[in-house]
Amino acid sequence: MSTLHTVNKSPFERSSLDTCLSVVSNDSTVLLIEDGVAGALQNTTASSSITDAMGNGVKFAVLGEDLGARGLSADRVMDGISVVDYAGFVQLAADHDNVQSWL
Amino acid sequence: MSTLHTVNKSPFERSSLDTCLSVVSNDSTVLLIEDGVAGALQNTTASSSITDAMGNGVKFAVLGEDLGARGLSADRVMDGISVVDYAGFVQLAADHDNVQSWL
Amino acid sequence: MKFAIQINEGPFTHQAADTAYQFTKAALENGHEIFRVFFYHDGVNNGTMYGVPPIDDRNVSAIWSELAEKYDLDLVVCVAAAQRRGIMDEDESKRHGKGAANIAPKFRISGLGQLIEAGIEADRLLVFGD
Amino acid sequence: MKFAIQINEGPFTHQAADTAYQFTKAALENGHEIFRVFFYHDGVNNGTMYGVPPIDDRNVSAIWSELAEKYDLDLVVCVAAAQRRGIMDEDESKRHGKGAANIAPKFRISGLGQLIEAGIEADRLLVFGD
Amino acid sequence: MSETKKFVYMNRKAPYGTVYALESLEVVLIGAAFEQEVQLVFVDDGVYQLTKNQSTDGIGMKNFSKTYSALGDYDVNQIYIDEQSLKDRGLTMDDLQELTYEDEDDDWAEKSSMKLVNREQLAELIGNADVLLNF
Amino acid sequence: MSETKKFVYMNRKAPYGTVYALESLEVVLIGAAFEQEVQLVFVDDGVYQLTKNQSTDGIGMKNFSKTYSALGDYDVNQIYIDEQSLKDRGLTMDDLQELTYEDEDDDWAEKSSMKLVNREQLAELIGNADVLLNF
Repeated sequence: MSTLHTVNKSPFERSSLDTCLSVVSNDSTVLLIEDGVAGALQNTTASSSITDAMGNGVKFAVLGEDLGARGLSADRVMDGISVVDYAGFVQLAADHDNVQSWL
Repeated sequence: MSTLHTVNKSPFERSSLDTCLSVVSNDSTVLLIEDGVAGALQNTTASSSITDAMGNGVKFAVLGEDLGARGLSADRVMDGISVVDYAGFVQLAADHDNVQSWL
Repeated sequence: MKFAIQINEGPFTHQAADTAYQFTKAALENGHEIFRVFFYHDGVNNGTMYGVPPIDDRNVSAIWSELAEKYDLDLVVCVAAAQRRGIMDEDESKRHGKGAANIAPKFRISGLGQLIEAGIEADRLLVFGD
Repeated sequence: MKFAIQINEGPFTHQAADTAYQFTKAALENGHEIFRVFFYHDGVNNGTMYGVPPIDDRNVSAIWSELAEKYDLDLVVCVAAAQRRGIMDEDESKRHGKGAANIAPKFRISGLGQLIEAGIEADRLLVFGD
Repeated sequence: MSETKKFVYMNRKAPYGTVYALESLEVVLIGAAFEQEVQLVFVDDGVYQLTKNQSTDGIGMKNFSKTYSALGDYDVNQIYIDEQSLKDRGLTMDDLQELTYEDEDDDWAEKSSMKLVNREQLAELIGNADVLLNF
Repeated sequence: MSETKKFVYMNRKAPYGTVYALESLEVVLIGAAFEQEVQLVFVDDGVYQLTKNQSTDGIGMKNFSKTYSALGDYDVNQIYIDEQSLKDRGLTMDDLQELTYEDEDDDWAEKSSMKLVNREQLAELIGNADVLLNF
């Protein structure tokens, strides 16, 4: 079964992205939302662990509305992370078998 | 001037203790309260940074009532961290010139 | 597809209720069904009708009430969590001798079983929180 | 010594209000003065009188009211934060056409200036939050 | 109700600092009546929920740690503890209370409900869940 | 009021994910009327409060980022940005809006209110505060 993992907290403040990445499997997607979108930017202290997970086949997405609210433009997002809107979030939830929210 | 720093979050979940330790000066005290008391235990991933700060002259205290609530006994606390009660917390706040709460 | 939504935080302080609202709205607009929205922990505070936010900001309780009106949503506030935090309907308010009900339109108070039932009946349960 | 206390979180969900209460009580019992307790952000939710927690647990609002009664504490709820979240006194409730006041005994609603004044007048300001 | 689902409760927060642990437990107890499959995972700061000798008199809050030991009576006996989380926090299984159940298929023998898991096993638990409850 | 105190506002949280940034700003604006010394520190995720081009239409929340540019008019012009926090987050000063004030002692010349600080300077700001406000 494939899981949609949502991470809503900044990886610079909380360890939830770290724990998420330690259990995510290669048929799953990690969606960054709310303050979690900060982790999607290029050249941060979180970038290398995301790159490593991508190398293992994990897919990544980030919620565009939350990026925009924080003044972070989509062209700053790491290669390989797709930008989705709320409808895309709904579609991701439908396309995976279950949803794990890393609150 | 000397500062009382309070940290109320687990160092395993949040980065607030890290930031606190990066700015704490040697005339100051770090008091661990609430979920922050977890950082006071021996042999954790937070121990070495606390030991380093102690080496620089920073004083440490932990709130005994919060340790007890979480089933963590005082004899598990790192050497050099003093266990205080709420009255001791009040005294620490009075003995320092200001209080920085790392919320 | 049938979604169930759980909301753990109150209005304004955390974005959780806003994100859940946007998700729910997008799901409905894309032809999905929302089996139930369950408000737990501080999430019960979304069910107050006493909030008067600044007029240039959104009113979180009110937009939930409106969405529920439009799509006939089932908005359930957990009774145990609500009692701790002071959210009351007519019945609860009388039973505890408080001044008045403060629950917002289209919200109803019920038990935790409603959350489990939502987990069983929906195809996906999503949790929004801190 | 004269302390001022700021509380940023509501009852039950975070320990902040409990820790602030224990600190305040210990300060008073040790001969210190509490200039003011200021409730901000979700902290305003400590000021509801509608809460009915389980009888085997503490009632956070009620223990604040009792401590205030005993020591004549000044418990101030921020008006702007309270309006967003639905905490009302008689005046606010009439002004906004809501059912009734829900503010707990010994709490009063006032402006943010009361927090700044507390910072100026007290020897130490302590903030309790998430 | 048409089918049996696997409910996985992800407990990731310490007790008392926030109310999530207590209110999560209330869901587990209510949920037990619905005859679904139930698994509890304790990971990250969630492992503190199960420490022995919790004493809340000093903080004035209700001590709910005894309630965990009743889970076996509610047929909640699949309890998974993340090994790495314990280690990072300087804890071992000896620091946790023992949770047991009586196995009706084995002449009501008392057995441990707790199992130590690594991250690979944790990934499987998440992957196999029908409903993931997070607080 | 007997004396002038130094109020230091420690802004450590991102905007919109939580309300702390907005409600902190409301305190700063009210506090400006009290003629105390005011310093604002942006550290950790607090640096996101000052990013340019915030657009909240998509999330349905009020955009309050413009309010920061009014701080100069309230004589709030000591604004400190933690360099390390920017760097960890892949940001530079170019990503932040420019906050300025008009210096009445220098023929109302427009000057920057913002100063980049390292952790040593941050320690000094904390140490010299009379009142530290955290949200």
